Amino acid sequence: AAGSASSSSGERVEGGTIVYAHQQEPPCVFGGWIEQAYLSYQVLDNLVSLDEDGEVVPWLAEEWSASEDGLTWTFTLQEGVQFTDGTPVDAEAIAYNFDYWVAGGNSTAQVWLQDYYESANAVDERTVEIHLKAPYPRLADNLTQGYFGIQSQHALETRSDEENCAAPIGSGAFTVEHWTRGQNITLVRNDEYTSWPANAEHTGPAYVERIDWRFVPDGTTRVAALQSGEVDAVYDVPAVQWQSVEDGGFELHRYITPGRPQQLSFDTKEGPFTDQLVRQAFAYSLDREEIVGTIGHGVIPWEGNGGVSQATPGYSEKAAGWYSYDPDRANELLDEAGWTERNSDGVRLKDGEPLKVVLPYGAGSILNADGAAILQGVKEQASEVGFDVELVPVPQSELFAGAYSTPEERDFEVGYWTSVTAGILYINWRPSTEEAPNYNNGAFYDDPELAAIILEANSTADVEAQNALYAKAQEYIAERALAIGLYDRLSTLAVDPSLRGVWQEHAQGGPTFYDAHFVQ
Amino acid sequence: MTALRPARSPSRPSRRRAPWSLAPAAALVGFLGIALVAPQVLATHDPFALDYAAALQPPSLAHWFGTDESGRDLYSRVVFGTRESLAIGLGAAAVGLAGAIVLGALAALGPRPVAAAVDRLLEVLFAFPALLLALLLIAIAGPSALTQILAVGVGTAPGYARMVRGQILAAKNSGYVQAAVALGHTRWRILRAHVLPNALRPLVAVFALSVGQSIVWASSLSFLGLGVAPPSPEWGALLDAGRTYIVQAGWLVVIPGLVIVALALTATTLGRHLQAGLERGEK
Amino acid sequence: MTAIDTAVRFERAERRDVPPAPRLRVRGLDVGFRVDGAVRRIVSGVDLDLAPGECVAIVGESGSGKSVTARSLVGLTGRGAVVEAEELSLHGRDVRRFRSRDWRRVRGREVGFVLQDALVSLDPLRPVGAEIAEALRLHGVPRGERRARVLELLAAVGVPLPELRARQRPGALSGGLRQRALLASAIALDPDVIIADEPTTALDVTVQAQVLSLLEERKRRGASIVLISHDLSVVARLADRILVMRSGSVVEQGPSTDVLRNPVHDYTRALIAAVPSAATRGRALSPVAPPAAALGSSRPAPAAADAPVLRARGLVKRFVRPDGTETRAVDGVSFDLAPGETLGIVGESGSGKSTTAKLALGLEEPDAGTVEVLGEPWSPLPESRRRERRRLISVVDQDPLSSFDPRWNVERILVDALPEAERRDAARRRARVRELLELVGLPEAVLARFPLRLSGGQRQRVAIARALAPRPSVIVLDEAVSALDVTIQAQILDLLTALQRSSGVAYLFISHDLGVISHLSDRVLVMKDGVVVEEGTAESVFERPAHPYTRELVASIPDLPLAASAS
Amino acid sequence: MTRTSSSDAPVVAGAPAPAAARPSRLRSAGRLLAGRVVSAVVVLWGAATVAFFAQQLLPGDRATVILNIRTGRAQRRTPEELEPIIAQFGLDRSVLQQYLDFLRGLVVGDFGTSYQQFRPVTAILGEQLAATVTLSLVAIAISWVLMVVWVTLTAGRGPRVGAVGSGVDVVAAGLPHYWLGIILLLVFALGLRWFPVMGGTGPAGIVLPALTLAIPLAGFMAQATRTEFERALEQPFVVSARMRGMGDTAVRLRHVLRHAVLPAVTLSGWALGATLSGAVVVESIFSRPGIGSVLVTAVNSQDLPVVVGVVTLVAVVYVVANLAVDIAYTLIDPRVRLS
Ligand SMILES: Nc1ncnc2c1ncn2[C@@H]1O[C@H](COP(=O)(O)OP(=O)(O)OP(=O)(O)O)[C@@H](O)[C@H]1O
Ligand SMILES: Nc1ncnc2c1ncn2[C@@H]1O[C@H](COP(=O)(O)OP(=O)(O)OP(=O)(O)O)[C@@H](O)[C@H]1O
Ligand SMILES: [Mg+2]
Ligand SMILES: [Mg+2]
Repeated sequence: AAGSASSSSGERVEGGTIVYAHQQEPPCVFGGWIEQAYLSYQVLDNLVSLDEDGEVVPWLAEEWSASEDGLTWTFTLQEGVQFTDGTPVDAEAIAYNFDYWVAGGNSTAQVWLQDYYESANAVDERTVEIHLKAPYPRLADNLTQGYFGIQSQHALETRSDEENCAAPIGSGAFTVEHWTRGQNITLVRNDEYTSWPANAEHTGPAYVERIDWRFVPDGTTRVAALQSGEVDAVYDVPAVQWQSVEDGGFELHRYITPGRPQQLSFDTKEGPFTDQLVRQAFAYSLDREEIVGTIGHGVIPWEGNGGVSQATPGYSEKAAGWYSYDPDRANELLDEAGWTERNSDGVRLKDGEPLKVVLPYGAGSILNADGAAILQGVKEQASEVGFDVELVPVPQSELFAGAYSTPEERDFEVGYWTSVTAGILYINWRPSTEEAPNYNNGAFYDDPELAAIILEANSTADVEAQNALYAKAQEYIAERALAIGLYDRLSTLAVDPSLRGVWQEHAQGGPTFYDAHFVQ
Repeated sequence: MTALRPARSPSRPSRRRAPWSLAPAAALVGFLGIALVAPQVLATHDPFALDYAAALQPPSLAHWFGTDESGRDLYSRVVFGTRESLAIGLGAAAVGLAGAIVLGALAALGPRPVAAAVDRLLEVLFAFPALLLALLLIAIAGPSALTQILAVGVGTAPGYARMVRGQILAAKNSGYVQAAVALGHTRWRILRAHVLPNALRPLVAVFALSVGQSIVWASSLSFLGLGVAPPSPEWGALLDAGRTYIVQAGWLVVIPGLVIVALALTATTLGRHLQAGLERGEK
Repeated sequence: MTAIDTAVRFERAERRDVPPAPRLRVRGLDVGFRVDGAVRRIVSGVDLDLAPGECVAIVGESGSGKSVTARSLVGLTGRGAVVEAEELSLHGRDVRRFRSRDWRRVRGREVGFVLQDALVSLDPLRPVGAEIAEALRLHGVPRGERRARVLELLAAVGVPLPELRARQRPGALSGGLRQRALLASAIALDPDVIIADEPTTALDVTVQAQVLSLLEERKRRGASIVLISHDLSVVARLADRILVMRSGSVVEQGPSTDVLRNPVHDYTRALIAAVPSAATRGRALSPVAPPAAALGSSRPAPAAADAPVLRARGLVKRFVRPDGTETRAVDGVSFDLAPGETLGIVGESGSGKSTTAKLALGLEEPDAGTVEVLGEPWSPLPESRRRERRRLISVVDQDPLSSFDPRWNVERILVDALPEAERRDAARRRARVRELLELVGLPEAVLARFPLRLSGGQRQRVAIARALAPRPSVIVLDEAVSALDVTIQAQILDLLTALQRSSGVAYLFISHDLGVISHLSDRVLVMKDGVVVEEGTAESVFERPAHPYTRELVASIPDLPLAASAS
Repeated sequence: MTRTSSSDAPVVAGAPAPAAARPSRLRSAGRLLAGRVVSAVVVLWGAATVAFFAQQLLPGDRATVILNIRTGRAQRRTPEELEPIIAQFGLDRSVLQQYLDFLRGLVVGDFGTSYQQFRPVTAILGEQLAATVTLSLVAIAISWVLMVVWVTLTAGRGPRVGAVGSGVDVVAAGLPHYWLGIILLLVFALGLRWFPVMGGTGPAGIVLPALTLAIPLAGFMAQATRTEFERALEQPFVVSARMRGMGDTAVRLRHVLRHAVLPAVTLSGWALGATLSGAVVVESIFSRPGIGSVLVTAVNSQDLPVVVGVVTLVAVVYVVANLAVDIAYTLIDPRVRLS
């Protein structure tokens, strides 16, 4: 495959099948998992798209605007667009999709919208109005994520769950042809495609005939398959193989996912981390840059910010740099917090109780192997200053069953959350109340002050001012060491040189094959 | 005693020389014994100490088995992993055999309805792939060394239980039991003096075989990410962790795998020799 | 294929021209086996000539090297064998230089071999017809002719219904049929040398007679036969010359009548004397005196008029076979066994002898009929009530090895059989164990040994000692000497006689061997298909058999032209 | 002669009148078959029941699990969120009721609907079964070839060859699937590029996964076969075939092998189940679809209906395989009858 780069003349070849190896198979093509967002992005069109510079650009919606009070959004649709089942993409259908998401049709879309969304209604054929409970000036940005793909109302209403799960009907560049569970999904070109996003490189139907979207969980296998020419593109290149893939002449794409980075949130309700000093000590005890640098082989960027990743608008450098590696400081803080004794294993004690903290993590689901290795570094370094970190890999089944979800069971939460904006802070830090519990608040940190900052930011229309508020929230989190960043989640893509025009969409980093084509 | 030469006994006592195949096995057993009791004697490094500067180094004089992604010395980790790996293997074999003895004895000796029920149960359990039983158990109890022991033990018990049942039945129908009945011994005495000892004696060898098997099984679970928590150097976990680096650092997979295979082989070899010894009637 | 055919034909033509030299000529045959690196000599210095139409018999006790010698003649001595000979020729060709290809051409075509373990010498998974056809196939008989040849051969060896039998597997055939089918496969290509290793062991007398006449028939047709047997009466009927082997060497050889009538070597004499028969009753078979203890303090034998120690009335036992059919293994058997008496039960295989023994022992419950021991009910009792009286009736099995717990040494086996009181008292226990050993003539050294490490004779002695331990009134012996060598058998039979004399124990003695039965029994029961067809004193039954079956049995006993010297 | 032991064969002492006790062959065959079916049903019912109750023991609230699976997020849920799920799956009913419903479903071949895929379990399994069964059968076939060739070549050839032969058996049998798979992948797909890395279901793609399953199985079967082979080689009927002029290779192939493979035939029935276990690992290493990956995914996400379905399916496979083994056994060794 290495040689093919030089031998190719660059002439575009019509048609062909892209064999693409993805890492995880979702249960449905459309849904709240990121895997689903990636997939449905090929099949469904969104109202709007995010371009390279983070600007929202037209897609199904030609133009849009928010009302003065920010409570009503009006989207005007392109003309003459049809779903692949022949029904029109009209305002009615858009409004229906909003209601469908919020009712649970897409769990992630639901989480984003539920606290702001009021209703949607079709004004005329091409105009749809979205009514909000509170202003949300970054609404359009959020709608660029794959979770907000528009489906045929007719299909949703008349077809079974099973059918919509396996082959949702949208107006996208491809349609689902066949799903061989456990192996692959084939997507076939929509020859009638008219509704490409404004940031696409070409117009008209997609170049390639088919996409063979395979599921290959093992990273080594994916890379090997790429190198042996069995596949044309792979997702998620293991950091350790990055260099060799690059040396092999493959095109590498790296996308730092905006939103919440891979971070540790401390349990502020129960256990040693209720004490801010202890949290801070923990943060100081780590040389995260070294750990991530080694395990990530320079590919995975380390992240100091516990609120949002460096790719997120409104990212605060200050919050990121709050804690550097300073074991002396960590020791001082722990002494100050009363953890003065140490037992024979070097674990600090207070009133005879060891400084033991439980760190459960979704092994293989939320954290990949690199992430697990990084946590081992965390455990080892924290032990230097007297923490006894118990790593608990939790299988997905237990996570789904709600294991380690209460303050009593754990002292950390680890995980990420993709998002186009820093609005994610609201989801992660909104106080949990009796009537409106927020199980996404992994630190169990119910602080009206922090919530107020974030809420204000959410509703601030001016980008500068909004970002300043978001930054303030991040610093608030950093100062109190409520969460510390570890590393940024990446979407990586390696593409054979014979395949051109593959790009990572800018909302979540998924591969986009609309512009992809083979060259001679 | 007679003028004629007495008939030669069928099996001449063979010379008590350990066969060559036992030598490496014995050496490995010795090594593992030390690793079990005092790993620090054998280890060259702290098995948990990170040394990021020395990450992913191939085997060398300084690091006999190379280093892992965090610069930990693989050899020392293997040595320190012995305790957990062996404990899991031994524990699982013990659980499996204990369960097998209880079930097998019930199936062979229990009152008719009980025996029939246990018989069926064994067949049902046998129909389960062992790994599935293990997966279920881990799903119920969560992954840990203890669950792994139970899971592997429970997974292997039905197979052994069938064997135990067969052994007991064979002993029960043997000539010496009939002879004991003819001598007027009580059922209980016959059971205790003849049936159980003869039926269970081969299990010594089976136990050794089972330890090897169990370690392999348990490491399979670790490999599926359902084993002990990192950074434990349990061998299966080492393998699982090394999988990511297989292309760049093959030793991380090959060496722990070899260790597991070597141990399984040793256990098998020892088990076979025990078996053969028992069959020859040596004590 | 054709090339080989012509070559062979040429050889045969050539053979016809040479004078009738011995078909087989052996000089100084040494055979050893490599065991653990060292060579263990098994056969040394055997000479043998086999003239056309001659039958040479090799006799000798078990393990003397008979089979090894025979197998060396066809180059299949076995793994690890080292065969050396000054001369070893077949039809004048030196076979020492044969390569496996040459051997393959010779085996089956020039030499037919009937293996010792006849009952398992046919592949149990294949129809016997296929086995015979295989011999034909291997030596180039075209496919079309084979079937007819197979049926012809089966008919020739006297297998009735050859069409049916050819399709059946060995398991479906009786021992006699199997033996004949094996013979058919060995003579399929009409070899002029037949080597038959114990062709009649494990066969009922009637079948044995049939097989022997078959071999006689071949001999008459000019085949040379090497016959191996430990049974002198078989040898007497067929052999022209006899080789007596002992420990791998030939100790005596000569024309068969000479060897049998005037044995020169002590060993040959002992061998001949050891053959039990009606004529030997009351006489010791073995030159070795039975243990003194057994003969000592001779109690007067109780009169036969005493109340029977064992009484069976109308015993019936049915079995349902796996295929659902039913057999009456024992069908209305009644007998009395007086104190100090020996009741022999004889009959062909499957006639219900062992089942009768088990019913008597209370190891099986009869479907009808009763057993009484010492005048008290036995068979209808539940096991728990029988238990304390079990010491009255003991058993000695054909296969003592499997009746011993392999984990126990001799001492433990014997102690286990002692009555409770003796077992508890260490001193009495030791004394009694020693006494038992003395009774059966075993050295004390065997106490520490495990059954696997005992010889067959020793094992049987231990089994007898165990049977004696509870001082029983009756001992049931089911084929107790059938697996033993003649000489060992003789010792055991002498021992049994002596023990009965000294202790007055009664024997229920089961055997298919008429010689043994007539040697030992006071009275005889002849069984066929579960029914007692004839009963009476040994003399009356063997000398004046009334039932046709008994007559057939007695008629087929081969006689041994007994040596006058055997006194 | 051999003693007929009193409890090996099903002996009914004191059976009724002989006339009644002589049923026609057909009838006894029918009875055997009926017995087979009954015991198969018992096994199936038992396996499904065990799976059902094992899953009942799983931690966590079922409705939460279902919702979490569907949304792909692991978190606690409010009662309002859970209510529709509870209603949809009838989770408010008693366990017994659920069990009875479950059994009713089993009888009509309805395993319910996957929590995760919204599809009938039968459809999911139907799709995946072929891949796994193909893999298993190919693996068993390969292992037979490997085993037969290896044993025939090395068994009974003297101590040195024998030691090598049985040594290889033991090593092969002891190789863990996951490790062997990775090594094969590393050498033959990544290194030598002889086989595709992710073969999918094509013929080239099945070689390495099948080998991964086959090599340990071959070693395992070879151990049993070798013992029998060497025992059979010593059998008089083998010597007797030699005495007829048969060559060594012919003796091995025509006589000995047939006797020696009997234990391996028995093992093969068991192996079909065991390769399913292996398939879990192998399918993950070689990125193959199949029951194994369905199972892991289902257990991993507590997709109860799918798990129970897989278990029952495996039990069916086991029952069918054992029936096949019995038939094969009687074909090879007509002495044994179905019992
Ligand atoms: N393949 C072999 N390897 C080692 N020793 C052997 C082998 N075959 C036979 N022997 C030994 O050679 C001796 C003679 O055996 P052989 O079979 O010739 O005795 P036999 O006279 O035929 O006895 P039997 O009457 O019991 O058949 C025995 O001690 C036996 O153990
Ligand atoms: N437990 C049993 N189950 C079924 N059939 C049996 C059983 N025991 C004996 N038989 C059958 O009963 C018949 C008589 O058997 P038995 O063992 O008493 O014969 P035998 O005269 O001792 O024969 P052998 O001389 O071969 O020992 C045989 O047909 C046998 O197959
Ligand atoms: Mg012999
Ligand atoms: Mg008998």
